[in-house]
Amino acid sequence: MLTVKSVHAYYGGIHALKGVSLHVAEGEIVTLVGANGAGKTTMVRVICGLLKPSKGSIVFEGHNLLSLSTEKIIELGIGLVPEGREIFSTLSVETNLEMGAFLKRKDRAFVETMKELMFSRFPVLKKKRKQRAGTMSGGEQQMLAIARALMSQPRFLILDEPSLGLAPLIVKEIFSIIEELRAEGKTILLIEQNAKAALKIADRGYVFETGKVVLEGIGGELLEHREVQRAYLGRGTTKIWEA
Amino acid sequence: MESRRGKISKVNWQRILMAIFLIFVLSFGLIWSERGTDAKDKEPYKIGAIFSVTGVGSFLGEPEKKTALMIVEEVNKKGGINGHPVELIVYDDESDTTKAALAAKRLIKKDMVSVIVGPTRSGESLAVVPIAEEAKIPLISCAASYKIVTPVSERRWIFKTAQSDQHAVEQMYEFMRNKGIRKVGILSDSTGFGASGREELLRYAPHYGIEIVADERYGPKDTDLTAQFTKIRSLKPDAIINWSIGPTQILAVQTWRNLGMTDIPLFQSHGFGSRKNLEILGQAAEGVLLPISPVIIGKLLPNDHPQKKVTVEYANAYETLYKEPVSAFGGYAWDAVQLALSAFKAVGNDPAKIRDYLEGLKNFVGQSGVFNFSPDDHNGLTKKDLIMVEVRNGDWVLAK
Amino acid sequence: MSIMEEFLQYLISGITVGMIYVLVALGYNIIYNVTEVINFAQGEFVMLGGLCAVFYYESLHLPLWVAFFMSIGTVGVIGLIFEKFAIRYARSQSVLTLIIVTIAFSIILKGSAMFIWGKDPYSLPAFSAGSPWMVAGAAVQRQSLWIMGISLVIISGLSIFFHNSFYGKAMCACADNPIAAKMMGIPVRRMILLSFTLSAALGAAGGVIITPLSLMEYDRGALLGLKGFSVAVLGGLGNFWGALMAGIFIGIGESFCAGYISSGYKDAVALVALLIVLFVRPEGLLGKTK
Amino acid sequence: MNRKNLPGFLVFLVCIGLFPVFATRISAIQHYLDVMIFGGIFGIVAIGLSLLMGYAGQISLAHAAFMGIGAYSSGILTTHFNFSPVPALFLGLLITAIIAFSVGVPSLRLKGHYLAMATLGFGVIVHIIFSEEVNWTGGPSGLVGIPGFGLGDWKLKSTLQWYYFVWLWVAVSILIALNLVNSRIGRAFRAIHEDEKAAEAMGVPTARYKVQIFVVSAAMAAFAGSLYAHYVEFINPGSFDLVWSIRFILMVMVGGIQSIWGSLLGSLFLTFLSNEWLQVFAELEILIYGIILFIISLFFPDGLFPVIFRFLAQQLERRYE
Amino acid sequence: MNEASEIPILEIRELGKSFGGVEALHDITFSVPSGVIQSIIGPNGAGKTTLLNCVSGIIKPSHGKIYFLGKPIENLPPHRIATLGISRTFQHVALFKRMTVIENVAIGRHSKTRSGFLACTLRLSSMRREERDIFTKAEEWLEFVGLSDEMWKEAGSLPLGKQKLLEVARALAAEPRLLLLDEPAGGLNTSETEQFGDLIERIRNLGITILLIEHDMNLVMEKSDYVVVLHYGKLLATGTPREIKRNPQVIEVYLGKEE
Repeated sequence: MLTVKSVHAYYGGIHALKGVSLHVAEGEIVTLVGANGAGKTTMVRVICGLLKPSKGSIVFEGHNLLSLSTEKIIELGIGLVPEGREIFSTLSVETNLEMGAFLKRKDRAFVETMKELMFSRFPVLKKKRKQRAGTMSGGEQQMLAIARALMSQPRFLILDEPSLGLAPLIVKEIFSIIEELRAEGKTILLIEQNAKAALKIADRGYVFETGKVVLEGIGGELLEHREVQRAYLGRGTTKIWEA
Repeated sequence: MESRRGKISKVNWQRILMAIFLIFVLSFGLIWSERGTDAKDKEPYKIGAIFSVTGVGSFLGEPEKKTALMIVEEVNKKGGINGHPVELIVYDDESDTTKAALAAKRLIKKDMVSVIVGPTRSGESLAVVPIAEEAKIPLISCAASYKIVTPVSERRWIFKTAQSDQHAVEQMYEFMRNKGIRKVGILSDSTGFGASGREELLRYAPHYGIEIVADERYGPKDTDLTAQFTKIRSLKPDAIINWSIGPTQILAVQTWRNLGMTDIPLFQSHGFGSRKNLEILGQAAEGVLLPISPVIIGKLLPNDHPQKKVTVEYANAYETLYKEPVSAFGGYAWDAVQLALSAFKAVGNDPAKIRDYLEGLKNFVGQSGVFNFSPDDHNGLTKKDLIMVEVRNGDWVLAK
Repeated sequence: MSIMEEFLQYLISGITVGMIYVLVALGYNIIYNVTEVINFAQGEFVMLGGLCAVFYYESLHLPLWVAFFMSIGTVGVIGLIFEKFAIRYARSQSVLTLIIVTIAFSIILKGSAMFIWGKDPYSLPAFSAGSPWMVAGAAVQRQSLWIMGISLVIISGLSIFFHNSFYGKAMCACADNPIAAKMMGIPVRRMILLSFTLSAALGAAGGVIITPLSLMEYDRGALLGLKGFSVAVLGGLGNFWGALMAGIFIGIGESFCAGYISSGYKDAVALVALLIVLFVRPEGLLGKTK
Repeated sequence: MNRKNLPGFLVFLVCIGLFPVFATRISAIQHYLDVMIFGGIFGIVAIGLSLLMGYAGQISLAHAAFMGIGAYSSGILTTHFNFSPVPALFLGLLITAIIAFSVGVPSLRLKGHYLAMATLGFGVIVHIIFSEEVNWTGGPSGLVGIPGFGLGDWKLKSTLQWYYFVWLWVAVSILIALNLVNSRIGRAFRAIHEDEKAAEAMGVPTARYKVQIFVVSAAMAAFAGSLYAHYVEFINPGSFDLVWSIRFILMVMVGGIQSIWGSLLGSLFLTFLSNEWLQVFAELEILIYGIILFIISLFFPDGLFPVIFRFLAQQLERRYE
Repeated sequence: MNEASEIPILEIRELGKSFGGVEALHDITFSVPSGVIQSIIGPNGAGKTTLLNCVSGIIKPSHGKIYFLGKPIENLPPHRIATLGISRTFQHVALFKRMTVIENVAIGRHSKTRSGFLACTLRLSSMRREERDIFTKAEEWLEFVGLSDEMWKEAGSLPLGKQKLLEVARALAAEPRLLLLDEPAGGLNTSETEQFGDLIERIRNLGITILLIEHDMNLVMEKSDYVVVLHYGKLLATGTPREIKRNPQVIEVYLGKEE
């Protein structure tokens, strides 16, 4: 579905991606894990066209994404839950959802159905539909961000750090939602720091370190891999875990 | 340490400044070598002019510039004055005092004119006065304020051709006295013109037994005068006087009419005397009264009026050439330039002689009136040189 | 004329003037709603609106209402060009540059207007002819009613557009979080373009409807722009109904100042109000709750 | 004066000193001395504004108003209270400093557009006061009868004296500005311009410094205003309106927003441009001004002259190598 | 100067900060002994940078106390705190990009110098002396971090690694008692990070206490004397690196909970 080939990108003078290649097949959950600053979010920005890579190619269902603007890329059926949620904080919860369906705005009935669907999936949003989105708690905002991305019925969903800064209970909830989405047949690219949780539900995973993919493989296998632990707690620490 | 810091400056200032200095010196050398090449057979008589061709005062300065150019061209066509061609150098002060001052300096030092005509407006004229005084070059201003020529002891080189606001005020008040008008409300704008008119209106009211019941002001860019007119109406005056310049004098008439106040006669300043105003206002201006410069109503003047001939001639020439009606301001420039020309004819181009000639000049028939200068009066006009008119059917008629 | 009648007359003229300021303020609000840029050339759009209408009506002899819409369209296109060829590039520069670019543009508009129309004031006929209505002794000019009516229609329209229509809400989303808006597939650039076009067109509408009442000439823009900005800030940037309230408040304040205190200081009313708001609660104005 | 700036400053002094020697001998450019006097007066304002805008990064659309406050203080004190010009000038500076301080403290808490609008509003209010307080300011018709500059019996008379007098003060302004810029305080200004938060974290009291430079810059404008009033011997509100504030910004922008020499060159360039070289354009001048400002701000936001000089310097260096 | 002195250099007591209802810091209490390297770790969004901003005065805490050498500082403006002897670097490099490298360091000495407006405009001899001192010291600090060769370059033109070093030099120029480093190794490659580790030790050897936020666990674990772990605005654990590595709660936070 999505193929990324040896992409190089610079972000604020930093060589953030140093020849990254990865692919996502239809119906898969693929996760990108790695420490802060490893280049995961840069990867997302490059896929969405917010950052143009200096080298490499990105193809989504036969469309070359490098030549498309963000709007056009989204139109291909990609939904995005950005890092840090990035909700429209001064607008109401309902308006936030509507904005998610901006590309389908001509079909009012569709927007209304989707809205109701989201309200039934996330009851908390229904309760606060008229509230300014910025006044909600972090977990609720994350729900809103996911719901907003789902409004346009994307076939391919990118979740960037959905558990960031959330309480463990809510993280659990978020992950169960992701599993539900997979059951519905959506293709998902999940970017996570919470490696254990992410690799557990993922079909495959890529481990990023300083702008490179250092490891790739089946989710469960990677979880056991020492390299993953190293990527998170540093080289020296592995010894301690062994001890 | 210091020298190393020098390395980082991207621009080598020292070198550049040296280069500039060199260019400087060289260019002066060039100009120097060009000197002395401008010897001519018959030295032209030079008139400098400063008009507000652009900026807020442009509707005054433009007809002035056109008039001055027209006159000088005519004179030169006829062979100049005493065989000397006349050269007119016009600078635009853009209605800005600094520019007016610099234009005057340039006229005096670079162009070496014998006499300066203008500036158009009072503010610029006042800025140029000390310069002309210091350089001892006669200045014939086209602006209204009496401050330009008073006190004459400190304004020996300064003359002006526009009727003073005082004349317009006195003529207006005399007309009112004859009509039995006792109480007036006045409106003025916050420009130099409005402020000066207001001063004179307040000053002369007691002389004519007139009581000022309202004294309202507004800005030159105001979009609505309803409040001021309402206030005046509440004070029940016998007449309203509006003293302003630019769009607000049109706005005043519109407001007066729209508020249904036409039972109280509206007097405007002599600045309203432009046909463009009548065109914009159409029917709304019916009944407005104002003192007007003879130049505009040349055709209405009785045949025995001394100014009949010059005003009609000027109006014909100007209107044929520029396809637009004459204005009082063009008349001021006509007077100023003709005064300068008559001085050239009589005494040549020595500034001091021109000054003395002008100061002694009597019965000079101009567009704005008949000038009688004296060592105490550098304007030479009286209130008789303005004529009260009324707007009837979109045209001026003599007011009775 | 009784004190009450006088009071009423000030009130009416204040509201009329206030409405004009509101129309200018709306222009600031629209652009602010989408980009958070403040356009110093806003007042010049008003001036251009009036003068373009004069051109279409007087020189091309089009009917007044056609001239009205043509003028709005013309100025809207100017706003569009301004955004597309200047603001778009300046936005990446410092705020200082952005301010100076808009000031420069206002000078260009003013200079061009002077070049094209000269310095004379121009007038348009009132939208409906007739003598003023007398309401309890105070005169209400017919054009004043037009001004109030059109302003109210525009404010309601804008309010509905920004709060109820999909496209309008998307425009607000662009100001709130442009990156997220992009990620939702909202064409942010086009929205910004639209906001400039709309605000220029609105300014022009204001210009056309006030010309019959107060004439229009090339250098009218700056002061109107400044007062419109004061109104926009007083009403809360981006808030349409706030602008309406503030506009009426300032208009009446000016009218009363002219009537009861000093007509010369009338222009200071809006500016003093602006400074007080900026000085006393800048956080309240600038701090966006995110 | 540190050693880096010394040669430039000396060349400047020589140029300024020698200019009249040429100018007075050539009738075609004799009046350039007068243009230079105005250019110098505006240059002082521009240098002050460059300190504020280019170095400390704060915009002001009120500098013409500050110049006006200086001019009117001098004018009113000398005409209404019979002050001699020198004490009037210093009292004017004090008045301006107090006003600038009280406006600066609340204004400089604002940023960007809001600061611009606040200073703009203040400038317009000052202009209204100049026009309205007729008894003191002479109102829109202007204030006449301001004496020339002098102390006791000694008076500045000829253009030449004025020229040297004004340019002496321009030199002093440059000296002060260059010294300030090349000091810990000047570096702190630039730090504020680039990153206020980081500057604060380095121990720079940003709020205080911004107000201080605002006051200094306003006082320089007021000083220039005072010189202007005594030189022209007449002032009216039209010389201190918004158009002039924009002109001063343009001078700084043309010359290079972060350059003391540049602002002076910019003010000279524009004064000559509008009084000498652009006379042919008359009607179009304002339009040309607008276009110049537009192009500079869009394409050379750091100023026009620095770009040109950098280019020239590169060419020179290439030639030498 | 290596041993910790009696009073802690920095003491934080029940510090809390909330942004519009969201609690970023919740009753944090810990102290930093003099002369140590202490690290703050925790996942993204744990409130580390907020804590650092509170200490340096850039944001005001909602409640709680911060003592620097026994003096409360939570209500002081940042420039006063800097003058007292706390310097910092920023997560996203906050250099004065258009100024030269040495000028950046010179600004770091702002709080150590006194020349006022008058002295500066008149270039009094005291000011000139101070100016010489500023630049001598600035050069020394540049040499200390190894940037002597870049002195005359524009700060913005340096590669990120050198920018990070420059930020440290600028902070050191103020001769602080306490140095706050916010993710100094972020975006650096492995060898650069190792160099940075050496630098941090050299700074500590000068007697300067260091409070470090860092994601690179090697760096944290190798260099720190003490580690503080934050999680969702709460203090999760404090201790020596050894203790922290064995702490099951910390492991859970970093690798996720085992179900």
